[in-house]
Amino acid sequence: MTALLALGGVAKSFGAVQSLVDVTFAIEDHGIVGLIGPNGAGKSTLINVLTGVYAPNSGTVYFAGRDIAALSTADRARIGLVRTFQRPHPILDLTCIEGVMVGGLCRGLSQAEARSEAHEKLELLGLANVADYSPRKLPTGHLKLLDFLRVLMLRPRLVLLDELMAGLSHNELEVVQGVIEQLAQTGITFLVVEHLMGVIRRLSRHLVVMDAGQIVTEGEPTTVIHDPRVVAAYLGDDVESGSGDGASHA
Amino acid sequence: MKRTLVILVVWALFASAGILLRNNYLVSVATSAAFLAVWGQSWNVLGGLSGNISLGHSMFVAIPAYVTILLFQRADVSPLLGALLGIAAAVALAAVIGAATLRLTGPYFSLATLAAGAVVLSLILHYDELTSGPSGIPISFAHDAPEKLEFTNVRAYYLIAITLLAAVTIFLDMIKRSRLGYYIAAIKSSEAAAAAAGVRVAWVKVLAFCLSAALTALGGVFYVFFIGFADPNFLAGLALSVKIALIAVVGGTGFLIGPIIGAVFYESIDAVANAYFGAAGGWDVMILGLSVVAIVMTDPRGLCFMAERLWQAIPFRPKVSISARGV
Amino acid sequence: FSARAADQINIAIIVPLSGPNASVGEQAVNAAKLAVADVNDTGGIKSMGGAKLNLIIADATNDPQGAINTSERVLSQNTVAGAYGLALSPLTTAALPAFVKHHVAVITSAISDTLVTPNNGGYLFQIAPKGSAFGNQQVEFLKFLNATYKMGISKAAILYVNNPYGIATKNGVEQLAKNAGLEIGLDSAYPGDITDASPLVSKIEQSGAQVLFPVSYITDSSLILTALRSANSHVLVIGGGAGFIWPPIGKSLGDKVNGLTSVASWNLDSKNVVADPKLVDVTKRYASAYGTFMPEQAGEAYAGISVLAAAIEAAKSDDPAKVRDALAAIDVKSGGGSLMQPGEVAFDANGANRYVQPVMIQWQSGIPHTVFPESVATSKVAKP
Amino acid sequence: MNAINVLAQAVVNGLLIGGVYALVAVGLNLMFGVMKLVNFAHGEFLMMGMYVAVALAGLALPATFLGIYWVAVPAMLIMAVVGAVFYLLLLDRAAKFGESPQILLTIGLSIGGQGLAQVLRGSDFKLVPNPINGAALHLGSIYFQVGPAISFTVAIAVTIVMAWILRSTRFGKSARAVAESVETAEMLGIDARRVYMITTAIAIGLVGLAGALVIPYHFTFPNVGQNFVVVAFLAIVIAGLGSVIGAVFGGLLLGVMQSLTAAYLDIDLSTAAIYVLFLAVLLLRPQGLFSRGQRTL
Amino acid sequence: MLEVSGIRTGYEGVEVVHDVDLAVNEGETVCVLGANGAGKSTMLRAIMRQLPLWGGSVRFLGEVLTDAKAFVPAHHGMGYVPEGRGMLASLTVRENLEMGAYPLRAQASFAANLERVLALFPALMPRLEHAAGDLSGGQAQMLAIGRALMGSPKLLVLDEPSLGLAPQIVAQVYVVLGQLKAEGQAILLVEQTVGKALALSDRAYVLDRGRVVLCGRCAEVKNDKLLRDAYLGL
Ligand SMILES: Nc1ncnc2c1ncn2[C@@H]1O[C@H](COP(=O)(O)OP(=O)(O)OP(=O)(O)O)[C@@H](O)[C@H]1O
Ligand SMILES: Nc1ncnc2c1ncn2[C@@H]1O[C@H](COP(=O)(O)OP(=O)(O)OP(=O)(O)O)[C@@H](O)[C@H]1O
Ligand SMILES: [Mg+2]
Ligand SMILES: [Mg+2]
Repeated sequence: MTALLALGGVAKSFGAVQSLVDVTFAIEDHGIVGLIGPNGAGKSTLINVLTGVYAPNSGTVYFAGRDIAALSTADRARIGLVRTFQRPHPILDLTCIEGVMVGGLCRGLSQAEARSEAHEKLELLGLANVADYSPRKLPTGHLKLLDFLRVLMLRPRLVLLDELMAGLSHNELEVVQGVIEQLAQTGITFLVVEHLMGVIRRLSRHLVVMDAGQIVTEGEPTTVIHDPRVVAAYLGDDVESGSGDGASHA
Repeated sequence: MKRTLVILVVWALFASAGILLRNNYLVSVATSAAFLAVWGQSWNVLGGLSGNISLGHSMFVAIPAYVTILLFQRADVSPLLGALLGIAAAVALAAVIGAATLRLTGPYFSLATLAAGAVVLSLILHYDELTSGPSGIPISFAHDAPEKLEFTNVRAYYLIAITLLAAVTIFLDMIKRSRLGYYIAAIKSSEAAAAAAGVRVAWVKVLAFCLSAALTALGGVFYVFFIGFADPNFLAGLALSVKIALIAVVGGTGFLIGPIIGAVFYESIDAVANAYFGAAGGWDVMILGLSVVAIVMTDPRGLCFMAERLWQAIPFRPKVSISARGV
Repeated sequence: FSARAADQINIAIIVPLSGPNASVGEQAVNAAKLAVADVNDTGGIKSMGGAKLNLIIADATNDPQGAINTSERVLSQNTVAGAYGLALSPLTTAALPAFVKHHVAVITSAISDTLVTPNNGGYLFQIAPKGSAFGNQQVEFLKFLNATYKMGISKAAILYVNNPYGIATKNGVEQLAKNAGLEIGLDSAYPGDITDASPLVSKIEQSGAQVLFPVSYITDSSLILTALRSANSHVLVIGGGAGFIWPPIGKSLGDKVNGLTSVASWNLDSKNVVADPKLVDVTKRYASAYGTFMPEQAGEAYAGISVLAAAIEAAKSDDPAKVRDALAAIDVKSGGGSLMQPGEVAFDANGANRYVQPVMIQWQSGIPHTVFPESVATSKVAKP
Repeated sequence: MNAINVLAQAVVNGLLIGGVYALVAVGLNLMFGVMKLVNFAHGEFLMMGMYVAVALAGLALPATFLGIYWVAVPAMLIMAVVGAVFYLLLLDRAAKFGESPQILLTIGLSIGGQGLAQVLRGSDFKLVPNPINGAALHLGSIYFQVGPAISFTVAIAVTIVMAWILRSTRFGKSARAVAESVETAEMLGIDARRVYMITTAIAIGLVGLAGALVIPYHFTFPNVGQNFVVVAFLAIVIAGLGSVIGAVFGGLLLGVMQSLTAAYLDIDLSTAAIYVLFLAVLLLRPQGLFSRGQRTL
Repeated sequence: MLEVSGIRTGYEGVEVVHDVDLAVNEGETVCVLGANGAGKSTMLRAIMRQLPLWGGSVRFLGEVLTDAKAFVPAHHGMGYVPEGRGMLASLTVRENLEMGAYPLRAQASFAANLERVLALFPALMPRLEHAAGDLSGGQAQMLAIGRALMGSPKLLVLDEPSLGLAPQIVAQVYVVLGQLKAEGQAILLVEQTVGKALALSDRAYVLDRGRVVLCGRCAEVKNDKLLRDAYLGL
């Protein structure tokens, strides 16, 4: 079968800064792929390129066997390639539930349908109680979850999570990870960018490591994590716990 | 739905009031206020919903007005048909400007629209063979001809104006609750988030701009027959653009009735100041301007918020919201 | 409002009193007050038992909507025998229907030809010369200069501010200059809000024109004159009225203004004025009351109000319709109305002033002097 | 005049009047840069500065060559004080509430200010007779109008000084920090309101200076502000809101554009032309020529 | 040195922090733990005078800051790393660091501090002249901490410093915090990732829905039954 997502020699630079040097890798359908790398490795940039926020200087991006270079961010989202943001992007003029509904409306749902589905989604993450609040009243952690739910409303095929779980407390981590695994069962593929090694270890079936705008190595998580290059470049002496120690017991 | 009903009732009240009112002067002031309010509402599709403050909306008043009159006087196309063409022209222009100013927000957008408006004006002034330039085009008629939008009784225009106003208000309320309303709100907060959720940002923005232009144009066509004279420096001038934005904001963006309150406030201050201080020279203008300043100082968010605060101050008030909050 | 003492007759002056044209309006109001006072001091309207005039002053603002609303207010809240004003043709055009509807006649100082046409409803009377007549006078004057001073000027430049006043005046010049066999080297409008005239001057220089007919308001006329001086231009300037004859230009240029010539719709020392000590006295009193010589807008207003008074006198009534008919029939040969050159005022079927012709003035010792045509001139032209 | 001269003269004229626009724009852009406030009343502050200068010039020396310029510094200082008061009385409160209240406030002031000026000083046009008006330096066949030339020179000087202040002084740096984020700046120990007040004072002071430099060759009247300020607005957007250097560049660019259109296309279109140029720049570089885009994600 | 007693605050009339008492002594490291939305950041912002106090008082080194403006604490020597980093986006990284030393009391040791920060976060070195807004999430976090240190603060207040940092960097940060502590630097630390925080700190407070539900020496806190399963998941 063709890979769900396939990148060929993707490069992106901002003036002097080479954020992505040459990224080539593929994501097969189904499952959860982890993406780790030092700060400034290019993870977010990669997500921005995949979702059409930045046009790559060179390289190709295929999604579901189709070259999506020409598609706008919105159209990529509509064909099932969605993302969340490292910094949350709440929709301040709408209530939490309305903000989530937007995704559904774009999928063509009626307002009633969108509302009820959005409500289910909120319950999924235990946010139902804030459904009718303004997002202004939510802590940053929860705002990211709203972004997450909003794009879930599109029935995506591939979800790119940019540090979704950073700043969540232990219990919330448990819930969110549960949901992600559950969704993965239903056939949604995830690319999980996190610095919380606990999360990475628990979720990822396949692990990709970036550094300085390049893929350093990828493969089966436990082996990758003990790869000396990764230890040197990323984990430091911290292999076992990782900074996500709050969540690292799994 | 309930709100639509309220609007219709209020409309009926004002309609009958206008018909019964003997004083022509008050009626014509009320009419200009109503037209102003129509434009304020139309402006709000942009300024209120998407937070983009346009300072060039008078071009959407002038263009349909000119198209209609010129087609009528030069090619005697019926104003009714001409109006449609005029509105179409305004929308077309809006589409172009909208598409061009897509990437602009905040003051960049405001000043871009200001500039666009200025270009339209100087073109109208310059190509005087076509537009008869700064001299403008008088529309003189002696007797009624509804099919030509010509009425000798101001009340006709008054009724047209408040009907438009009611229609536009209801329409705006619907947009707010529509799919489009959600999209615009999303874009207002974060284009990135909207796009990520599948909202076709560019398309929605242009659409909003065109809607706003179309509604403004609708008012413009009738208005020019009301004042009976197409004066470019007035119809396409910066002053009118600013006035439109001003009354919408003075009323309080975020309120469905904001522009209406704003228009009534502005026109009445203007009328009173002109009546009692006009002879003194300058006083009327000063009072008008400073009263706007006074409002910002008492509540920067505008009259409706002020009213709401007063309302909340009343100890045993009935549990109804006096104003459709949240456009 | 409208309750009025029987011995009092309302007349209204509706002119811009705020915004960019306020000073035009103020000059008119100043003179109108003077005129009303003079009528009332000399026994009021005798045919009505010496009823006194009551002047209602209103701000026409700067936009048509404002002019309409103000007129509506004044006319529907008072019984007005007649009105004067609106000064600018857009305001006049816009407000006219209101006057027609209320059957109140209005005398205006706005000059455009389009105002005095059969379809003005018969309630508009233009006391000032038609815009097109200005050109005629300027060109005649140029011929006269050519003749008397052998200037041999054959090439002209026309610059006009792009507003109704500018266009109305410029059209005349264009036509007659061509007819008079003048070559037009430059003929261009310019925006009224220019902040620098040197580009215009370069254009004039390039065109090789020997005479310039500028139609300008106050700031732009000043900018043009100073820019010409900066460029050491020797082009002869024959101003198109307005800016070139208003007091501020004289004040600001000091003695550099002397020699400047311009057309004017009225001037304070034309023959008809000088001939009548009462009128000379009027100009003196204006000067002492308001600190400047009596300018064109003021002269017209004084004459206009006086003519209106005369019409009421003739109508023996303050019923506006009757006053209107009296105005249509009137022929003023003396009194305040004769302040307007050539000393006689009567209106034709379209409400245009039958007798009036613009005059040519030249600034001499800081004041405009009437130098042309001979019929009204009181001073000799100094070679510009 | 031969073609070269025509061009040269047109450029000179453009640059000189551009200098005036620039001088007006600098303050405007300073306020926007630091306070994110588009001051629609800026033109009326120019008008006020002109009236102040005219009043001062009435006191002494207008008749001597350059004598009239003694009013520049006092006018600037007086207007700076006016600016500070303007902030404390009005802006301090309105600034908190984002774009529309500020637009409301400044537009209200703009309208009211024109009325006020007419009430206080009358509607007539004031220009103190002085030798600068109409004086010019002739180099070959090119001439420089003295008045505009002086404002031009001052504009350049002022810009250099302002740029230096913003880049290198303690105040300048704190101003830039506040411009970026009030909360962060205060967290770092900067008193944002003080920065705002000083900024407003400087901006209004500068426009006062502009006024003083204009009165020798331009009439003063209640609506005079509009003639200059609209172009100044375009200038700062072309430049990129907030960039002081840019403001001057924008002013000059528009001045030259205006005079070139007049010289080669059509005088009547010279206004339209600068708007078109403005739109063109905006579409190609929405953030303006002198400022760069920011990472948003 | 920092005494916070009975402070109450919130947003738009909604009280989020209900009379919280908290103290940091000279040279002490104190951490505040709690679930997402517990009010930790809100409490810090109130202490840093960014939010109005609805009640209670804040004293620092004897100075009463209860009614102080937001720019005052910095001058008394409180260095703050806010949630969300508070980058001065269009200023360069270097200028951000310079602004960190804005209080006059910090100017003297400017050079030394700069050296120390760059040694601490070498990743910033190559980006010194770039706009801070372009930094990656983690780079920005480093800059925020570095900037706070530039003010040579008497009390260092950090809101989730490890948020978004690569494990290696997190480790580094805690090493540094350790060093600072050793040098006698007083630290007030808010963290989600409990383990390291408790390891570093002398005392800990646990916040739940805006109330202090537990405080004490870290050892005790670690072993508190309720806490282990409720928040820490140790
Ligand atoms: N818009 C931009 N302009 C300039 N430089 C940029 C821009 N976006 C990213 N960069 C640079 O590209 C590099 C990669 O940034 P990116 O945000 O992708 O890193 P990251 O892997 O997401 O790091 P982190 O884990 O800290 O979020 C960084 O050095 C960053 O400074
Ligand atoms: N700007 C705001 N406006 C209104 N309410 C807010 C705002 N910020 C936070 N809140 C409310 O205050 C509560 C506490 O938020 P705060 O950010 O202090 O929690 P926290 O403990 O820092 O959570 P986190 O671990 O995500 O940082 C939130 O649950 C939210 O309801
Ligand atoms: Mg990232
Ligand atoms: Mg927090």
